[in-house]
Amino acid sequence: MLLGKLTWSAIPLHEPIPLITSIIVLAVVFAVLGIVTAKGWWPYLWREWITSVDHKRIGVMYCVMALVMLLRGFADALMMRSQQAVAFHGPGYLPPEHYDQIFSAHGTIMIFFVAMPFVIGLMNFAMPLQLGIRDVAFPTFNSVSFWLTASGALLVNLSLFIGEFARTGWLPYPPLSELRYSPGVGVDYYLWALQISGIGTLISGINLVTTVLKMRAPGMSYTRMPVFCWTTLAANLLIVAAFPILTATLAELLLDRYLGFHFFTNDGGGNMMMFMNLIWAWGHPEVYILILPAFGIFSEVISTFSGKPLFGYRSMIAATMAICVLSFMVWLHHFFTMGAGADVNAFFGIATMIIAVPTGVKIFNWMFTMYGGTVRFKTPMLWAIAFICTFVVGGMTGVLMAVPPADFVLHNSLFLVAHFHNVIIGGVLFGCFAGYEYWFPKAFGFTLDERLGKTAFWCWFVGFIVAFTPLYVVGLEGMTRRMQHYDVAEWHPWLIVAAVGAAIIALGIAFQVLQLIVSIRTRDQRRDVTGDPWDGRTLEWITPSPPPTFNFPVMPNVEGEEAYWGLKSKALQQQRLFDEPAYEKIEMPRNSPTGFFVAIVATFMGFALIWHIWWLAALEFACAYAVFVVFAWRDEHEYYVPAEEVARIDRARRAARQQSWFEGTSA
Amino acid sequence: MSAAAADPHNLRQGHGHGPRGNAAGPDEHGHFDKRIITGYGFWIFLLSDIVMFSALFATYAVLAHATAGGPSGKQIFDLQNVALETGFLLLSSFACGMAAIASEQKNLLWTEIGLLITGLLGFAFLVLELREFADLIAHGNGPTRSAFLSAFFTLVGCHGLHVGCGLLWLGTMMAQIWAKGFRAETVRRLMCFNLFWHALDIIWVALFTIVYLLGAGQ
Amino acid sequence: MSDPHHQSDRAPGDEGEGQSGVAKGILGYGIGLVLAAGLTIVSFGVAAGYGWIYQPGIPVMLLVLAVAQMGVHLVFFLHITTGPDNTNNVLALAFGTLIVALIVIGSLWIMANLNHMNMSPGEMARHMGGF
Amino acid sequence: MAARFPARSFAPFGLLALGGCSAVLDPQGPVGQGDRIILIDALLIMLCIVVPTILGTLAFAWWFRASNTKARRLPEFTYSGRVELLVWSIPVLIVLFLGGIAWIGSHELDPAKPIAAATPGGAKPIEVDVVSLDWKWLFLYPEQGIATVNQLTVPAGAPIHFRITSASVMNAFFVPRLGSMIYAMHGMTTDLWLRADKPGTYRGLSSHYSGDGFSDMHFVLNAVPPAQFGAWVAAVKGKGGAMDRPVYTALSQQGTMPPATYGAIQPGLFDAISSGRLPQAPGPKDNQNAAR
Ligand code: HEA
Ligand code: HEA
Ligand code: CUA
Ligand SMILES: [Cu+2]
Repeated sequence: MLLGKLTWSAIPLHEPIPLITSIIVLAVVFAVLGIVTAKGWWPYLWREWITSVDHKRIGVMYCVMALVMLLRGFADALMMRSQQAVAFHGPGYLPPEHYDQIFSAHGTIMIFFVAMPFVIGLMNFAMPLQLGIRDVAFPTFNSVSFWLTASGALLVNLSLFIGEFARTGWLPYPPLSELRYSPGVGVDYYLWALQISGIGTLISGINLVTTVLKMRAPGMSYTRMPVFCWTTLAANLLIVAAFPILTATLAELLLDRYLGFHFFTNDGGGNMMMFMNLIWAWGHPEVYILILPAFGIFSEVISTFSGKPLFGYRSMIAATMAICVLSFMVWLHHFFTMGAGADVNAFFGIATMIIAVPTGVKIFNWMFTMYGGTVRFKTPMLWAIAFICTFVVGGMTGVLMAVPPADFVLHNSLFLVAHFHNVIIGGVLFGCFAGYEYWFPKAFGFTLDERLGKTAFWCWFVGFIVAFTPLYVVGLEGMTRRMQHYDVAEWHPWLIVAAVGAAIIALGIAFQVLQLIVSIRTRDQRRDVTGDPWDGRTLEWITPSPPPTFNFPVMPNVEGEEAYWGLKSKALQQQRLFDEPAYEKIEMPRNSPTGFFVAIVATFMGFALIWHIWWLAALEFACAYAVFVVFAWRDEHEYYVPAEEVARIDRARRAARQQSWFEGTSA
Repeated sequence: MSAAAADPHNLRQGHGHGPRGNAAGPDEHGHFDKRIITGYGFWIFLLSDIVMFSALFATYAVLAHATAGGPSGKQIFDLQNVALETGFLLLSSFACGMAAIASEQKNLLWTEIGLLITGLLGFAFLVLELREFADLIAHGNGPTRSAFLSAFFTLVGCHGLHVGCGLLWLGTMMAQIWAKGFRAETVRRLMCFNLFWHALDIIWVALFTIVYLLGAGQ
Repeated sequence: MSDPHHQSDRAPGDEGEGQSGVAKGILGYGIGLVLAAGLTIVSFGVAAGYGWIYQPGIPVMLLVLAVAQMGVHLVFFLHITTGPDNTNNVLALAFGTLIVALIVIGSLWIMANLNHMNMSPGEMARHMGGF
Repeated sequence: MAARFPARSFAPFGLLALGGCSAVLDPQGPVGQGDRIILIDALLIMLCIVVPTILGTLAFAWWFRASNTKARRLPEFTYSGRVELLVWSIPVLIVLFLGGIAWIGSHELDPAKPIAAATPGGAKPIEVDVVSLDWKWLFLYPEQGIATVNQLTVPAGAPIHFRITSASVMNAFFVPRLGSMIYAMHGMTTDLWLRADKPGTYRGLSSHYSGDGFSDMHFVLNAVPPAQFGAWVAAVKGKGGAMDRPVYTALSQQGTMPPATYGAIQPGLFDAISSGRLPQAPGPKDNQNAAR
């Protein structure tokens, strides 16, 4: 067969909801493509973004992808909340085979294509700036990482129009995910999308670890790095150590499904419990991959807006690294109810709780950073304070479920769902939003509207509480997750409240979108000329906003913690800028389309494998090898930014600083 | 030494070699030693690869007894064949080291010879492995026979796949050195290849011990 | 000028004194080869069970030999040593080893326990009678 | 539901009072009571630290706001040995306590650990073999020689020993008001001991997603006075019907169904299912589409 399993019936022509969604999404996509074409933006996009190997551009692209996918994930969330609000004693409006795809897609998209890209994007953007360097260790691979992630996201979203998505939950437990019980292409979409984006993530992890360990500005010793760089290091070490496990596990499931192997099947001696074991050996570290960068962002934000260095810097580092190692010793807490013996359950329960200690240390250190500070309630700071208040509750319920007997009644309940949204939204997402507001001026050269930002924040905060507190209650009332309908009267009112909460969140999102639009339109009044809009303390604020491609005209020489704060204080004290350095030409890596081509090959290969279009798969394997040979054969060309250009850019920055620091118009 | 101290604005310039408290420092032009960075990045990659193998090893260890009525390791492993494979791989590693030494001396001929021998030995290894696989499948003991065989084929096959990819890479390297000589970036890639090849040998040690030797003794 | 940063750190796989003699390099690999070959031969010999070794101790012996041989490879082929210039490489290796150990030991412990606890009665009978 | 247990009155979520009878917090058997008391203890001890943390955060942020002229600024206050000690030791102490509970609780409330009858020398344990099917629950009473689907009748006060397996995908057997859940897995048997102290009707469900029909995979557990149990068994027997291989095979097709009873069972059926000797359930009908 030329098209493998692909036939017209794969297109949901007969099912109104997916069909309408598909049409709307396609319309938007084509509209965007049309506008880009009409305005003739393609060359610009190609030159400045698609082939860019600049860590700042790549970071921004990661974040944009995360925000777009966030909208998709939220659409799913709204559907689930409204379904559960109406599906009391009745089928609701979503039949099970759709509802099951929706929660699976929601979880998958939110974790892999929202939270991951968002934190990776922010790390990519900010970490090299904070370290005082010009780019990451492997700029071209950085672009490859991004495009592979995008390829995975594309495949997941393609399943909306062509075929179906997995109906197994965001982690496809066998035997449900085996061929016998999931004969469709849904699980294959899931598996190939994650394998592809997982490779991207792994490469990114290697890249960022190497960057932090090997490429710091002179004098930037480990104990002078901003905490965000530390958490970046820890999170990427976790990526490097955990994602290979995911790759191996999914590969085993793929072999089961494609070649009839017996890793997790019911027959042939397969052992399904092995899947739970392996997937959580990745899955638990994964949640710390998400939260650690957020912890780093909060450290920066709280210190900046309290006008104080971070309290207990060394404690923070110790806590970060402790979490990094401990996270690999707790994974069994996701299957206390699988029948392990009491010793095993108790061991892993206690190991889990121990993580509360370093996390608590962090929380208290943030509190004491504010103590004695001068707290400015800018939007990022609001997210940070709200984070502490919500995350401690989510953490507490996590620790509660780490007590095995308590988990015996809470496992898989909506209490669990409330726990992880509590830590993921209140922790990861709030962190990403704080980072977004905090670094936006750095990335684009103008600030975001504070008033709308604060309105959005309040909607989010209130909406979040209204949406998820009821889930704790229904969880205690014995409501299990992933219910398409139910007939227990006690649950119904709470689920209506939860739906209202989701609607309030939607309002918050609307304000966020509005904030972006308004800020772009009024950008001329909100230019950040000094490059230091928040009175920052770390090196990213030393460069202009947006930073030049090479970040720093001359490598900063670091003499203590809070590198920039030291310089700034000294300059302010002496009431003059330091002497102009001697500018020299700067060597920078060239743009490369490698990442983009790799992603195209990967997408087609994934699609071919999903639909069993073997000739296409073979072709793409050949293409992949060709891309590799070309890449391996390339000569590494750098280009030079001439010294005059460097001087011009830096002089402009110095003039702006001079103006704002010593000639009145303070920032 | 005192470049930094003499540099009040803390933005380095000129050509002093300042103190570097840590090894990460770039030189005064903001250059980092690419050889070290590339090597380190690749080292991290290898470690992640080893973690992946560890997941496969764990699976194998768990499923080793799940023979579902099919043959056990003892019945199908041919230690002589494995010994031969081990010998090939070890010598290949050695040859690879020789190529590395030759390349440090910028000796094109010996580098190529070393790499060629590396490749031939690796190829011989692969042939033996494939023969073993083909033999098993022909006797109905393919990977679909039992969970044990699934795990066996996957673990050993994954190593074999790495060797195969290594051979493809090796060919590219040889052609490249031949065509372009010893450029900095080619030498860096050669170093990475070296690391890769030696790492495969390490994994093989774990493999022949845990899968074959321990399996045959069961 | 003693060029500090070129020495203060080393890529994995790079040999000690940089561009030292060919002979020294070959010697290093040669020693590695001999040691590795020796360990391999002993391993196979032990496994072949010529009765040299206390039978139930064989698995332990084999594992120790394997660890030793991996060490030989690391030192003589990959040139990972404990020198100060190698700290980062060794730390990464230590982290990797720790993770591998946690995953393998943890999985085996968990799975053995689960298999034991959740075994079906019928299965149990087969298991008892089996190996 | 009357608040019979004093602990309930300090149920941490004041909200819960509104929630009518909240299953997990209003258990009707010793296992659930153990689970609940541990849950509440752990929650309370953590609230002791979490609530002050939240209040403290808000207080610090508010007091040290930039516009407060009365606040004392300490821009150099970045380290204090005493504070460090405090922030490490408080969580450590709590975790020590919780860890103790977790260790003891895991052992005491191990699902596989047999429990005693409600009264000393009281009713002797009854055996129930549970099979999760797509998407229904099959209960086999080996001692009584009867079987039921989606309904479970047990004598109140007697310990019940469940042996649980699955004919196809994973599920979890859970009766919230009796306590601990446990997974049902093909080819494996998990053990669970529960007891219902009072006669009553309790909701049971699968608490592990198992496919499209999952939402309907619930059952009722009737705890009847011990005296009535025998009568119920006799009635079921009288109604006839047998759970044998053909009936079981039909049952293992995907689909949901109303409660049913069977007056006889084929001996060894559960062992045949749980050891994997009987073929696994077939899964979706359109399996052919999945041609390799
Ligand atoms: C990162 C992870 C993440 C996030 C952010 C969310 C966010 C939300 N989730 Fe989700 N959820 C999961 C991860 C996540 N979830 C996972 C892993 C599961 C399990 C899946 C499974 O069962 O397999 C799950 C399951 C899950 C369920 C299923 C419960 C069940 O099993 O019965 C529900 C039910 O309503 C739900 C609701 C919501 C809601 C209302 C939100 C809302 O908070 C949504 C919030 C909205 C957004 C996050 C987008 C808003 C922001 C923007 C669009 C940016 C605006 C633009 C600019 C700034 C320019 N989630
Ligand atoms: C970013 C994501 C994130 C984070 C940070 C966490 C953090 C934690 N999680 Fe969570 N968790 C998830 C995401 C996350 N989790 C997800 C997605 C799932 C479900 C997956 C699925 O099944 O689909 C899950 C499921 C999950 C379970 C499984 C439940 C079950 O399936 O039955 C457990 C059980 O132990 C658990 C525990 C914990 C603990 C102890 C922490 C700790 O790290 C929390 C530590 C923090 C604090 C404790 C608060 C601050 C501390 C103090 C103020 C100090 C004083 C306090 C004490 C000493 C208690 N989590
Ligand atoms: Cu020495 Cu540069
Ligand atoms: Cu976890």
